[in-house]
Amino acid sequence: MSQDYTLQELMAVFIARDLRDGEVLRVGVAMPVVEAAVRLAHVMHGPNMELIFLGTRMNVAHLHSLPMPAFGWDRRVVRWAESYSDTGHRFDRVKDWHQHVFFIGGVQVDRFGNSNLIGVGPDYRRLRFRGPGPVGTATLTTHVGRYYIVLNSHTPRTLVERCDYVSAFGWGTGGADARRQLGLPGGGPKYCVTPLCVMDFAEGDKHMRLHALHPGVSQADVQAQTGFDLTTSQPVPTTPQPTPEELHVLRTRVDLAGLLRSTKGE
Amino acid sequence: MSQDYTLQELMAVFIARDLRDGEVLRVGVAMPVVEAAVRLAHVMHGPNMELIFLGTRMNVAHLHSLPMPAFGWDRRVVRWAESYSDTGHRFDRVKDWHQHVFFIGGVQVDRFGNSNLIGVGPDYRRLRFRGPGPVGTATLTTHVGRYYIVLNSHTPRTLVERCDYVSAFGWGTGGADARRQLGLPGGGPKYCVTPLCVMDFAEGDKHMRLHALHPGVSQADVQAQTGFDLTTSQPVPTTPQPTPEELHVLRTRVDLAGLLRSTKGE
Amino acid sequence: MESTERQQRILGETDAAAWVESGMTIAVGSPPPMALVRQLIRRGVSDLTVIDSGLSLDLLIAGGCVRKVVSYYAGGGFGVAVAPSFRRAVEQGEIEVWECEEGILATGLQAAAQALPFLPWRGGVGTSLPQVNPDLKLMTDPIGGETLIAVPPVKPDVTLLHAATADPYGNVQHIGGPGWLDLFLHRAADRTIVQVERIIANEDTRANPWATTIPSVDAVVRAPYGAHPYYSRGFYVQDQAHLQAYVSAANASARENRPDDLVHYLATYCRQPATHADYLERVGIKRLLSLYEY
Amino acid sequence: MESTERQQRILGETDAAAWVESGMTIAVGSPPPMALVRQLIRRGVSDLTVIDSGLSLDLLIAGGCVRKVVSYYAGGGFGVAVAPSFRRAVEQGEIEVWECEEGILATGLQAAAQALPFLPWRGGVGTSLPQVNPDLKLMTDPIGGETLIAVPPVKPDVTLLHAATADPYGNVQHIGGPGWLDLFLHRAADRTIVQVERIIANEDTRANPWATTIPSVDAVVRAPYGAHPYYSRGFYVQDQAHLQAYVSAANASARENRPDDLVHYLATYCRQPATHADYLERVGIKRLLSLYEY
Repeated sequence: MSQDYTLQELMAVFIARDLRDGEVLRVGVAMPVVEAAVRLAHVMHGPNMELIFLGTRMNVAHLHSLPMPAFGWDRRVVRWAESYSDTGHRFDRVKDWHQHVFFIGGVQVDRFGNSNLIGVGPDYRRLRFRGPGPVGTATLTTHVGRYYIVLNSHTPRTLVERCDYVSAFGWGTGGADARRQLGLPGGGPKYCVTPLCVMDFAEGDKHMRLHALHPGVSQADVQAQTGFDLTTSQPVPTTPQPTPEELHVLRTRVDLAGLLRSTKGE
Repeated sequence: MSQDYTLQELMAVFIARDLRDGEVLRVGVAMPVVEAAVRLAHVMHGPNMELIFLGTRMNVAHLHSLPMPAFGWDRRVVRWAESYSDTGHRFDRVKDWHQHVFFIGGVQVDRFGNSNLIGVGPDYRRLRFRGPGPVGTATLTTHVGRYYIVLNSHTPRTLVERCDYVSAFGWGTGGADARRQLGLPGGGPKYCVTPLCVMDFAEGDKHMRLHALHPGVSQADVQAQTGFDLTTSQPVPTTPQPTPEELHVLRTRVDLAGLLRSTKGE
Repeated sequence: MESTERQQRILGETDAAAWVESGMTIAVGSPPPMALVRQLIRRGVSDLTVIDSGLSLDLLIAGGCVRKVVSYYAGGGFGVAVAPSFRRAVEQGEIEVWECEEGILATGLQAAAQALPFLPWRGGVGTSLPQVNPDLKLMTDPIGGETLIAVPPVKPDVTLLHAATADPYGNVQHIGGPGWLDLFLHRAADRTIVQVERIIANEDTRANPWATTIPSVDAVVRAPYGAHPYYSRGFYVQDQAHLQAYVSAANASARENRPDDLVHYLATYCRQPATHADYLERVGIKRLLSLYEY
Repeated sequence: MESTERQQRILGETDAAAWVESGMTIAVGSPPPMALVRQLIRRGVSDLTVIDSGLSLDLLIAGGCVRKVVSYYAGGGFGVAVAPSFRRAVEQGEIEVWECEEGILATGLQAAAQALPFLPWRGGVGTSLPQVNPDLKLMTDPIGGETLIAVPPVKPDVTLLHAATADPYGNVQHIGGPGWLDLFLHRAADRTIVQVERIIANEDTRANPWATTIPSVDAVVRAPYGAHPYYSRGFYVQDQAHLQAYVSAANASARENRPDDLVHYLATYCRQPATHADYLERVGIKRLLSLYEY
């Protein structure tokens, strides 16, 4: 393949296109693909989006460039604020989160979109791998209108049959009413976006299934790297390629330092 | 009698003397005697007191005068703020209220210091007299270190055997552990201050009893105006008179408009 | 809502007040957004459940808008122990009261804001509140076994607030802090309308984002002197004479069954003026200018 | 405490850090008050239960201060998925984890602040959290019968924060807002110590009281550049090179069992400098001045 965009750019553009104007986008730390995607959507087609980074709320559609931070914490992000999310009471208007969109990673993600940031190993007191912890994902995934699972790697260790621990409930053990039965008001995970493909959740049983294959990736490639049987709705389309305009905006107004270009696509 | 202070001034001075430096004083609306008392205490002996009025927190010991407001709501009070109490989350650090002091009135107050601001009449759906409602008194009296019941009138209709409704729990049906049994962490009412006298609560059964008689008032006068039997610890002293200094400070630094002087003492 | 520009949220007072329909639950902040309150009376909205305190509540009752009051305080401040129309209407059984208390109300509003079916509160344990309001349920805490009050969500359809300023996108800033429960009332509500003394530029908001007390409210209404006869911190103080006139009229109607003055007040100040500006003209610019803060 | 003058609350860094005794529960805000954190390591405080996230937590663990972590996030930001010393110590079973999550932690802190024996929260229902942390109890809500998590109070003995400024009486103001959970950590704590870049006059506080993010903290410590190697909004950005050096040393110790660099880091930056000023001298003024915000 000879496309001149990277996988990370492809992923960012896919996510950006799926975000709608007027939505509130909540982004945590250390997710450069997502940081780029929400900015791209905001300047491309989301003048009424609100971005929530690190407890600040902003709309920056009027700015020519929205550079990504080298790291997420200091004043270079919060300078854009119009307000602090609930004046330091970050969980005070949860009821409105049905308009909010969130993004989550995972040490493990299972076939029903449950996510594990706690750790790996059968004995919680003696984990083989200790993860970073749930951050705010249990609460956010409970309430937001929908969320995206975004992974940096697609391997059988990451995409597993069943999470050793669940720190964010996706569709549990399956079924379209799995969340309603537990009283979780949020809409659950919509897509799982990885370096190989995009997956969604089947309407009936909410099993993860192939939605789109990144250019040059086959269904067999994905299955070989996935720890559970992927159902599919054949034929699986190819993930839409970024347009020249999208790449131009992404590179000249968002990802000025080239974080997403640092490794080119295969 | 020929004292040149009013009953309201006497009451304010009594309360002011009982407040200790370092305490946090929470004052609601429409209690001029209390408004004066906390200011007087603050300038006389309380440089570390904090005053909480209408959601603002202040220390104004450095000011020459702390005039009382004609009404409590506008900027003329909040101009003194150092902060807003819990940034608009007024019940967020309740655990610290053991250092706080509060003041409460009542449509009815009963022999155990329970207070009723709801109304009078046997049928809640058809009250004979509808009161203003509990304001924040149920919460504040539950948690503050101690509080004062301050009444504008002392009659058998106000001081009753048993409140028709209880909107702030004092000592319930009596007993030193009445509050502990309910899990109420606050210290309960300390004094009930009226235009006739000061009453406290007996150590054992927490029955209201005479603590001090205002000058010129007899025990019989009080009992005649009280709807329950007042226990006493004889002999009942006279409420200490304001010193010239207290009156001077009260009149020249606090009650500049003479709200408490508008009716002279008998 | 695809659009190429960020959409403003400035609404005319009539359009904004039209969000409130008869039968709804509304919350009114502090100081009360009187321009909007008067609009409701003028429109003849009825059967409201109202979360409000003080004399704006009283006026809504006098104006015939109210079926039920979520009540924690219906006094009138200095000199008015109980709001007169509230008192009369409750004693006559004309309106229903959902009896609560400030901490309990804040808890119920917080439960609504946090999408929780209840929140526990201690204040009120031992009182008559759970008896007179059966929606407040005594519960045993599942960890320590203590007795608490389970407060259900209190959820306004529309919350109406008054503030100093807002930008065109609904970022509200106060001078001298938001009132009593304003932030709770906003967070719990489906929609919030804020009337302001001034609309400011979005750049002014960004100059001090911490000063944004409420972000992204649903509608902003420009209403200079809009809290009159109440105060608006940073702008003017309360008009005591006007309030006193209202209280006298309401008292005469409630206690002495002489409703003429109250009917006249409602006609003059609420029903006849077609706009807020018309109301201000009746009050008179000299009176308004006399209400300076210091 | 009778006195004729209002008492100041400014404390030296050593006196303030001495409030923390071995075995206590402490909370550390964001950005972490590194001057105080380094003091704790220098004093050899041990057996702490720590509510903290990120690399300040990691340093406290590496410094041997920690017995238990109230943990919701122990990543290191970009490029460091899991804080290395935290990961090693947990995998080795050397420290205990009270597993939670940001919303659950905020709820537990709120319960402590409100003197409640529990508060309910929905986030976490359906997850493994109630299994791996038995203090989180599933409960049935007494009003609607829904399943929620009952979160017990989380109560620090001492909370340590970093902020932009405070006046001598403990009124704290931030630039760019307080961190993550700072306000929750303060409200829940028995005592709060705030280190600040600058001490300001009380008159400056009064000039903008809404900017007071935390009133009346128990102690104020002057610590210019006190958050280094972290950012302090309004003053300086993060020192990525310094943090990277720490992460490399901690990784070498944790993953490759080569503890020399970490021992050296702890000695050089935490144990040997007698004061925060001595630490800054080791970092060097040129490095510090290079960390300007824009």
